[in-house]
Amino acid sequence: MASSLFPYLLLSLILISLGLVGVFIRRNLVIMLICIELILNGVTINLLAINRFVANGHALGQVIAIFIIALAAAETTIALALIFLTFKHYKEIDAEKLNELKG
Amino acid sequence: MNFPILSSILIIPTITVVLILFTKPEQKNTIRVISLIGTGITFLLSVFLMVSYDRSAGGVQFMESVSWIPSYGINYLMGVDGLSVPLVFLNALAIFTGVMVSWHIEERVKEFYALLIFLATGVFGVFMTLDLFFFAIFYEVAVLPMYLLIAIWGSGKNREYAAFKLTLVLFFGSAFVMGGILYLYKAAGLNTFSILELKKSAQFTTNMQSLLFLLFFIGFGSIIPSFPMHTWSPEGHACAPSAVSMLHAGVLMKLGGYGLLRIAIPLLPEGLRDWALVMMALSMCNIVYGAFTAIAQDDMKFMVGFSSVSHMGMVLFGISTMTLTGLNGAAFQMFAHGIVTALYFSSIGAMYNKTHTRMISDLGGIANIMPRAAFFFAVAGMAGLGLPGFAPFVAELMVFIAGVKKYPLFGIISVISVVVTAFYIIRCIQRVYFGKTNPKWEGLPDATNFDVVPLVMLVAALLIFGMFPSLVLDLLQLETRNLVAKLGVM
Amino acid sequence: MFSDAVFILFWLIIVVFAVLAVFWHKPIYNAFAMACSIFSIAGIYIFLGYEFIAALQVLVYVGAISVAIIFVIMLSPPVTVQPKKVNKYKVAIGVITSFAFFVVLFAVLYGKFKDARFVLGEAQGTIKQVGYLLATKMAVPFEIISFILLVAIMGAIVLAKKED
Amino acid sequence: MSQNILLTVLAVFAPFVSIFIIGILTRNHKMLSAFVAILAISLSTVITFYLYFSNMQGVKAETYYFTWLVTDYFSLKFGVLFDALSLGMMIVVCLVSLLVHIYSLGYMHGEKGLARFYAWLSLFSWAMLLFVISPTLLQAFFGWELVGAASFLLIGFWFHKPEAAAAAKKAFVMTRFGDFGFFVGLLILLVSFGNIDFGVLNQLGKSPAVNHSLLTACALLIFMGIMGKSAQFPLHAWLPDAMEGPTPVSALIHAATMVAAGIYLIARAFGFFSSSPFAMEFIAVVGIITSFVAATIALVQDDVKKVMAYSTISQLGLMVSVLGAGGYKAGVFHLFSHAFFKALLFLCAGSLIHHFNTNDMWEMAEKGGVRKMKITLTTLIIGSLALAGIFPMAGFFSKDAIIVAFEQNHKEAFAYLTMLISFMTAYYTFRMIFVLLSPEPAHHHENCHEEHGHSEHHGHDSPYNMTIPLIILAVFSVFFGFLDTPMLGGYFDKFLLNKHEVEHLHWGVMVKSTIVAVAGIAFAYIQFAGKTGRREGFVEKVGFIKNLLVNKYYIDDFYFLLVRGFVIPFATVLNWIDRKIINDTGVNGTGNIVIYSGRFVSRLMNGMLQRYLGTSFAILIFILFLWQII
Amino acid sequence: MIFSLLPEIFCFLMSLVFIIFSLKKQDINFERKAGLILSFINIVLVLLTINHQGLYFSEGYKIDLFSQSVKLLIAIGLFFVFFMADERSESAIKKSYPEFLFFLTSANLGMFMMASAVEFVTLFLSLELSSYSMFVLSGFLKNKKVSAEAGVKYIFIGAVASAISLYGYSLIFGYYVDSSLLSMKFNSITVTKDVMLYIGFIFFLSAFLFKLAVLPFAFWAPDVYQGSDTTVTTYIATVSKVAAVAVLLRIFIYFIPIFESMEKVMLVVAVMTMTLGNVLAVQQKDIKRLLAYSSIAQAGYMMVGIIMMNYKGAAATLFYVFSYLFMNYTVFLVADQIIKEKGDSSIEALRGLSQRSPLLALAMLLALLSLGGVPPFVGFTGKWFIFTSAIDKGYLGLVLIAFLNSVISVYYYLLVARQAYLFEPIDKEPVKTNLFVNLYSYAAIIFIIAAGFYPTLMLSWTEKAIKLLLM
Repeated sequence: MASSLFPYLLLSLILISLGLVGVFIRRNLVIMLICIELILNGVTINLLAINRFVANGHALGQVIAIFIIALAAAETTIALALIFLTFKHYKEIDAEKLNELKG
Repeated sequence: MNFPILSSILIIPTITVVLILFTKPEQKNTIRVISLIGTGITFLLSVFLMVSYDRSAGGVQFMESVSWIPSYGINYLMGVDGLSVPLVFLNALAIFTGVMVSWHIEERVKEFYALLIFLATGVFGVFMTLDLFFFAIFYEVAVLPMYLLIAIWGSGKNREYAAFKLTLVLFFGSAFVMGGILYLYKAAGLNTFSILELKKSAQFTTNMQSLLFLLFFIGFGSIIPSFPMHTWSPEGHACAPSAVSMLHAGVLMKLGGYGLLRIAIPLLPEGLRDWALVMMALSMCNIVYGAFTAIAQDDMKFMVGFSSVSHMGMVLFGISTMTLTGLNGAAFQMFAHGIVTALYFSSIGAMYNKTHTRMISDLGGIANIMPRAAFFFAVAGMAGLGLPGFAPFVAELMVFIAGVKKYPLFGIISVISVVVTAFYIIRCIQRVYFGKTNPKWEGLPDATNFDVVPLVMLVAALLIFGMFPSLVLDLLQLETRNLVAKLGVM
Repeated sequence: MFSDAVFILFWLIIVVFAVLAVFWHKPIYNAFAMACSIFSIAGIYIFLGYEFIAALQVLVYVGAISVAIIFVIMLSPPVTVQPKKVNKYKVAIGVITSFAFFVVLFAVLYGKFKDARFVLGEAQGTIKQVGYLLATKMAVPFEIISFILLVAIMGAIVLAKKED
Repeated sequence: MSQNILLTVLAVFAPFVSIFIIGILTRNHKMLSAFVAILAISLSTVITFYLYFSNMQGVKAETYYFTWLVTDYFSLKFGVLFDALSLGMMIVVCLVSLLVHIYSLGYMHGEKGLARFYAWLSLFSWAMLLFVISPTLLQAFFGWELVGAASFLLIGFWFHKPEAAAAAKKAFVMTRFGDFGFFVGLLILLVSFGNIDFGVLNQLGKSPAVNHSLLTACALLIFMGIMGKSAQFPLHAWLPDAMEGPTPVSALIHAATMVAAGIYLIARAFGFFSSSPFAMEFIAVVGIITSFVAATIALVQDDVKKVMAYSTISQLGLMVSVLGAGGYKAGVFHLFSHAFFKALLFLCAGSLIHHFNTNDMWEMAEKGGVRKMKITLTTLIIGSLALAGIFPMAGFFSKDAIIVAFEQNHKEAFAYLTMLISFMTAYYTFRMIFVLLSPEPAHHHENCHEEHGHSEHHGHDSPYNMTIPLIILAVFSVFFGFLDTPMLGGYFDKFLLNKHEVEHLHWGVMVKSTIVAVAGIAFAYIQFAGKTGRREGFVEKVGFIKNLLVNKYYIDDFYFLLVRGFVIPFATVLNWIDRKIINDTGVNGTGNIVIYSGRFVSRLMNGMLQRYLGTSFAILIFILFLWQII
Repeated sequence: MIFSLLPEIFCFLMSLVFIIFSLKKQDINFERKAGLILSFINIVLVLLTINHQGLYFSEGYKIDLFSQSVKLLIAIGLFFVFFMADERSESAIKKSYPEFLFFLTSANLGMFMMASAVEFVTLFLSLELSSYSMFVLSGFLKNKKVSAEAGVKYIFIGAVASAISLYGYSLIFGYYVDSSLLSMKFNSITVTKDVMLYIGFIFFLSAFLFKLAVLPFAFWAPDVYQGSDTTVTTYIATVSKVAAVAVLLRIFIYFIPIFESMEKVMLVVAVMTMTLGNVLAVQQKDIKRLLAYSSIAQAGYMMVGIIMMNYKGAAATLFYVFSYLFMNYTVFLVADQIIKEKGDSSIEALRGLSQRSPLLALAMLLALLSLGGVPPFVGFTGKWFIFTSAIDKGYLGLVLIAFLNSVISVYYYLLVARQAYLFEPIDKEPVKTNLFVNLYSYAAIIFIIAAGFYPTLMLSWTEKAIKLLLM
C-alpha cells in the first residue's frame, strides 16, 4: 500500500478536491484560505510522489516542494493582511458580502 | 516616375486636415477657406486625371508602387483604371461641393471640416488603391468619421441612434469584407495582397469562389445597401447634415458596388454566377420595395434615402445580369446616382437651413419663397426619376435593357419602380414646393448666390454626363469589358 | 505490513482532518483541523523518504502559517453568526465541478498509475543534493522566493499598518 | 450630312440653346428672356418653312445618325429622320409654338416668372421637335419623356395654386404610368432586335422570323404609353385637370402638339402597329371609346377650357381610332388640322379668360361684353365651326376623311359612331358659343364699370400680340382643309404619301356629316340661344346621365380610390414592415441579442468571489472535456 | 554577462532604494522624481542591452531580442505608471508613496524575469512575484472598501489559479523530470496525445491565463480593475498583460507538438473570451470596468495569435501587444486625469471632454478606435496581422467571429467616445494636465496613426525578435 504510487496520488486528489469544494462553498474568507492551503499541500504530495516514482535520484521535486511551501507562506501573509483589511471595512469576513463590485 | 498624381490626390486632403487641426477653432472662415482650397485643388486634380487618363490604352495607369510590408506581401500600390477614374472624380466633386454646402455650419467648424475631409480621403484611397490591405484600411476610414459627423452635426433626436446603427451595420459588413480579403489572400496562396497580381495568377476552386463571393456580397451588400441590411441608410441620411448625406449617399454607398466590381467579380467570377440569382432577388426587393416605401415617408430625407435604396438596387441588378450592358449600367448608375443624391441632399439642405424642418406635411409652397432651392430639388427629382437628358436615365436604361434580356419577368417588374419613383418624387414636389405657402415660412430668405454654386456644379455634371454619357461610359467600359471576359460568355 | 497500516492511518487522519478543516463551522476549529491534517502530511512525506521536506512542512505550515491563521482568527472579534441563506447555485456548481474534477483525474491517474510501485526507504534525493541544486541551478528561483517573501512582509506591513 | 438634316438639327436645337441662355444669362430680365425664346422659336419656324418650301414637291426621306453610346452588342444612337411626316409635324409644332410664344407676351403680361415661363416653353419646343425628328423608338422615348416633364413644369407654372400643383402631378404621374408600358415595350424591342429605326421597325411584321405575338405585346405596351400621353380612356383623366396651367400652354401642349405625340407615334410606327391586327383592333376600339366618353362629358362642362379639353380628348380618340382602323392619312390630316383649330380655340378661350378673369362660360356671359371682342369672337366662331365640321373649315375635311377612312376599312359602326360624336361635338361647341353670345343684362354692364375699375379695356379686345396669332391660326383653320381636296390636286396626299392619283370627293359623307353637324348646332340653338341666366340643355335634364357626366364617369374617383385606397396604404404597410420587422426586429434585433445576452451573461458577474471561482473551474473542466469533443 | 542582466539588477536595486525611502519619510516630490529618474534609467538600461544575447544561470535564463523587447515595453510601462502616480493621487498612496513604488518595482522585476525565464521554477516564481506585488497593490487604497474587496478577490482567484497551475506542473512532471523549458522543448516531440499530459498542460496554463485575464480565469479582471487605484489598474491592464503574453508565446512555441493537439480547444477558449469580454462590456457604466472587459476581449485576440504558434502569428501578437500597451495606456491616462479631477470613474464624467481638452479627447478617441480595430490605426493593423496568421491555418470562421466581435467593441468604445464628443461639458474648465500628459498625448496620436499606416518598422522588429525566439 505504502509502496504503490496511486494512494499518494489519490490522497493528493482528495485533498485538492476537498480544498476546491471548500473554496467554492465556504463563505468565511479564512476558511477559504485554509482550503487553499489544503490544495497546495495536495499539490506538494502529488509532486513529491511523482518525483519519488519517476525520478528517485532527482532532488528537483523536493526543491520545488520547498518553493511551494515558501510561496504558501508568502501568500498566506498577504491574504491574511487583505482579509484583515476587509474585516476593518466590512466588520466581517464573509465572501458573499464582498459584492460591491459587480455587473 | 512622373508626378505622383494619385498620391497627391490622397495627400492634399490629408494635409488639409492637418492644417485644419492646427488652426484655432475660432477662425472659422480660415478653416472654411482652407478646406475649400484643399478640396478645390483635389477636384482640379481629379478633373486632370479624368482628362489625362489615356482612353485608348486603357488598363491601370498612373501606377505608383512602393514596397510597404514585405513580409505580408503588402505594397503601397496605387493605380486607376477606367472604373475608378470616374468615381475619383465623383468623390472630388462631392467633397468640393460638400465643403461649400456646409458653409453655414457654425458649430465646431474645425472638427467638422477635418472629419469631412478625412472621410473623403478614405474614399479616395479606396478608389485608387490596388492593394487589398490598403483597400481595407481606406474602406473603414471612409466609414469611421460618419458616426461623429452624424451624431454631432446631425439633426433630429434620433441622430445618435441613426449614427450608431449606420456605423455598426457598416462595420458589420466590413467584418465580412475583411474576412473575405484575408481568406482570399490565403486561398490564393501567393503571399500578395495586390489585386493585380491576384487577378493575373490566382486560381480558386468553384466552391471557394462561391464562399468568398458570399462573404464579399454580405460585406459590400451592407454598404450598397442590399435589401435586408438597408435600414441604416434612410435613417443615416435623414439625420446627417447635408454635406455628410451628400458624401454618404453620393459616394460612400458606391464603395460597395465598387468593391464588388473591383474585387469580387474579377477574382471570383464563378462566385457571381452562383449567387447571381440571390443577388437579383434581393435587388428586386431593393428596387421595387424601396420605391414603394419611399411613398410612405414624411421626412424628405427619408424619402430620398429610400429612393437611394431603390436606385442602388439597380446597381446590384445590373451586376446580377452578368452582361456587359448590365455591368455598364451598374457602374454608370453608381456614378450618376452619386451626383443625383448629392444634388438632392444639397437642395434639401438649402431649404432645411432656413426652415429647420423637412417634414413634407409641415411644408408647402416653398417654391414661392425659395425658388432656387425648389428649382434644384425639382431638377434632382427629375433626374432621379429617370428623365432622359440626365445621367441616371442612361444608367437605368442600360440596367433595364440587361435586366429584361437576362431575367425578362423580373426586369419588367423592376421597371414598375419608374412609375413609383415618379409618383413619390412628383408628390413630394407638389406637397413641399407647390401650393400655398404656410405663413410660418413666409419671409425666409432664398439660397444665396454662393449657396447655389455647388448646386449648379452638380446640375451641370448631371446634364453633361446625361447628354454625353460616353465621357464616362467609355472609361467604364474599359474595365467592364474585362469583367465580362472574366465572366465568360453567358 | 506495519508500514502499510501506519500509512493507512495517516492517510485516513489526513482525509478526516481535511474534511473537518473544510466543513467545520467554527473557524478556529477549522484552523486546528488544518494544522493536524498538514502535520500528518509530513508523515506521508517521510513515507516517501523526504524527511527534510517533512521537517520544513511542520516548521513552516504548522509553525508559521497555521499559527498566523489562528492568530488572525483570534484577533478578529467573534462575528455574530446570522442565519445564512445557502446559495444553492454556488454550492451546486462548486460540488459538481469539484466532483467532476475528482472523477476525471481519478480515472486518468488510476488508468495511468494503478500498477506503479516503488521501493520504500530508498529515497535518493538527499539534503545534500537539494542544497546543491539550490546553490546552482535553482539559485535564481531561490533569490526570487526570498524576494517574494520580502514583498509579502512589506505587503503585510503596508496593508495592516494603522493609519497615521 | 445633307443640308436638310443640318437645317433640321439647327431648328431643333435653337430652342435648346435658348433654354440655357435664359437659364444662365437673362433669367432676371423678363422681356429679354421672352425675346430670346421668341427669337429661337422664330428661327426654328423660319428654317422649317424654308425646308418646307425647298421640298415642296415631295420629300425624300433622309436619316442621319450619330452614336450616343455603345454598350454590348448594340449602339444607342441619336439621329434625325427627315421625311414628309416629320416635316409636316415640325411645321405644326413650330408654327403653333411660335404663335403661342407671341400670344403669351400678351397673355402672361406682368407675370413674375415670365423668364421661367419662356425657358420652359423653349424646353418644350426643343423636346417636342426632338421627338418629332427621332428616327428610333429610343429617341422618341427620350423626347417623349422630356415633353412630359415640360408639360409638368408648365401646368404647374402657377404652382402657388394648389389645383395647378395637383393637376401637374396628376398629369405627370398618369402619363408616366402609361410610359411604363412604353418603356417596357421599348426595352423588349431593344433587347429583341437592337436599337432599330422606324424604317426597320415598320418592316418587322413582314419578316416571318419574327415572333408575332411578341410584336403584338410590344405594340400594346407601346400603345399604353400613347394612351397616357394622348389621353386615351382610361388614362385621359389628367388632361382636363391640366387646364389649370396657363392657357397658351394648354393651347400648345394639351391641344396642338404634345397630346398629339401619341398619334404621331402611331403614324410614325404605322407599319409596326399594323403588323398586329389585334393591336390595331384594340387601338381602334380604345380610340372610339375615348372619343365617345369625352364627347359626352363635354356636353355638361361649364368651364370653357374644360369643354375644349374634352373635345380635344374626343378628337384625339377619333384620330387614334382611325389610325387603328388603318386610315393613316385621315389620322395625320386630322392631327394637323385639329392642331390649328384647337390651338385657335384655346387661344380664343385664353383671350376670353384674360379678359374676364374667369373660366366659367356662364359668368362670362353674365359679365357681358363678349360681342365687343370682335376679333376674338370671330376667330372663336371660326374655330368652333372647324371643330363642328362645317364647310369649308379644316375640320370639315379632316373629319370627313376620318369617316371615309372608316368606311373604306369596313368599319361602318365606327363611322356611325363618329357621326354621333360629331353631332355631340357640334352641340357642345355651339352650346358654348350660344351661352357666350347671351344677351347682356344692361344693369350689369354699368355695375361692371363701377365695380371692376381695373378692367380698363372692358369692351375692347385683347392686345395685338394676342389677336394676331388668333388671326393667323384662323386663317389656317379655314384654309388648311383644302389641301386634301381635288381643288389643290390632293396636295396633302402627294406631300405625305407621295401618291399622285387624286382622290375624288365623297359627297355622301360630306352631306351626312354636314347634316349631323348642323343638327347639333340647331339643338344647341334651341336650348341656349337668346336667353339669359343659367339653363340646362337636354342632357342635363336626365338626372342620372347628368350625374354620370358631371362626375366624369367616376373615373377620377376611381383613381383617387386607387391611390388613396391602395397605393398609399400599400406603401404605408411596406413602411411599417420595413420599420418594425426588418429594422426593429431584424437589424436592431441582432444588436439587441448582443445586449440581452450581455445582460444574461452578466449574472455571472454578480460580484460573488465564489461564483467567479466556481464558474472558472467549471469552464476549466469543460475545456478538459472539450478535448474529447473536438 | 552581468551587463546583460543590468536591467534586472537595476530593478532590484531600485526596489531596495524605495524600501530605504520608506524607512524615513521624504518629500513626495523628491520620491516621485527619484522614481521617475530611476525608471527612466531602467528604460535606458534595457535599451542598452537590447541586442544582447545569452543563456544564463544554468540555461535557465535567456536574454535575446524577444525578451529584451518585452522588457523594454515593461520598463516603459513602469515609467508611464510612475508618472500617473503624482501628487493628485489618492491619499493612501501618497501616505505610503515609497512603498507603492516599491511594489510596482518588484512587480516589474518579476515581469522582467518572466520575460527571460526559460526554466519552469524561475518562470513560475517570477510570475508569483509580480502577482503578489499586484495583490498588495490592488488592496493598496486602505481607506476604500472596494479596494480591499478587489484585493481579496484578486488574491483568492490568483491563489487558486496558481495552485491549479502547480498541480498541472506536477502532472507534467511525471513525463519530464526537468524544469528547463529549453530541454523540455526538445523532448516534447515524443509524447503528445496523452490525456494526462493534456490535462497537465491545461492546468499548467491556468496561472498564465489568469495573468492575461483569459477564460477560464478572467472573472477577476472587472472587479479588480474597478476596485483598485487607476494607477494600479493601468499597470495590471497594460504591463502585466505584456509580460503574460510574452510568457505564453514562449510556452506555446516551446511546446508546439502538444499545443497543436489542443489548438482548437484553445481557440474555443479564445473565442469565448473575446465574446464574453465584448458582450459584457456593452452595458458598463464605469470606464474602468468597461476597459476591464475590453481588455479581456483584447486578450482573446492576443490568444488567437498566440495559439497559431507560428512565426507569423507570434510576430503579429508581439506587434499587437506593443501597440496594445500604448493604446490602452492612452485611454487609462485620459481616464485617470478625469478620475483624479472628479473622483468619479463613471463614463459620464468624460462629458464634453472634447471641448474641455481637445487634445486628450482626440488621443482617447484614437486610442479607443484603435482598440476597436478600426483602420488606419495601429490596433487594426495588429489585428490584421494576427488574423492573417489565423487564416493561414484556415480558420475562416474564427476570423469572422473575431471581426464581428470587434464590431461589438466599436460599439462600446463609441459609447465612451460619445460622452467626450457629443455632449456639452458641465464646466468648461480645461482639464488640468501636466506637460507629460500633453506630450504623451501627441506622441500617442502620432504613434497610433503612423504605426497603423506604416507598421513595417515595428513589424520587422517583432519579426526579428520572434526569429530569435524560435531559434
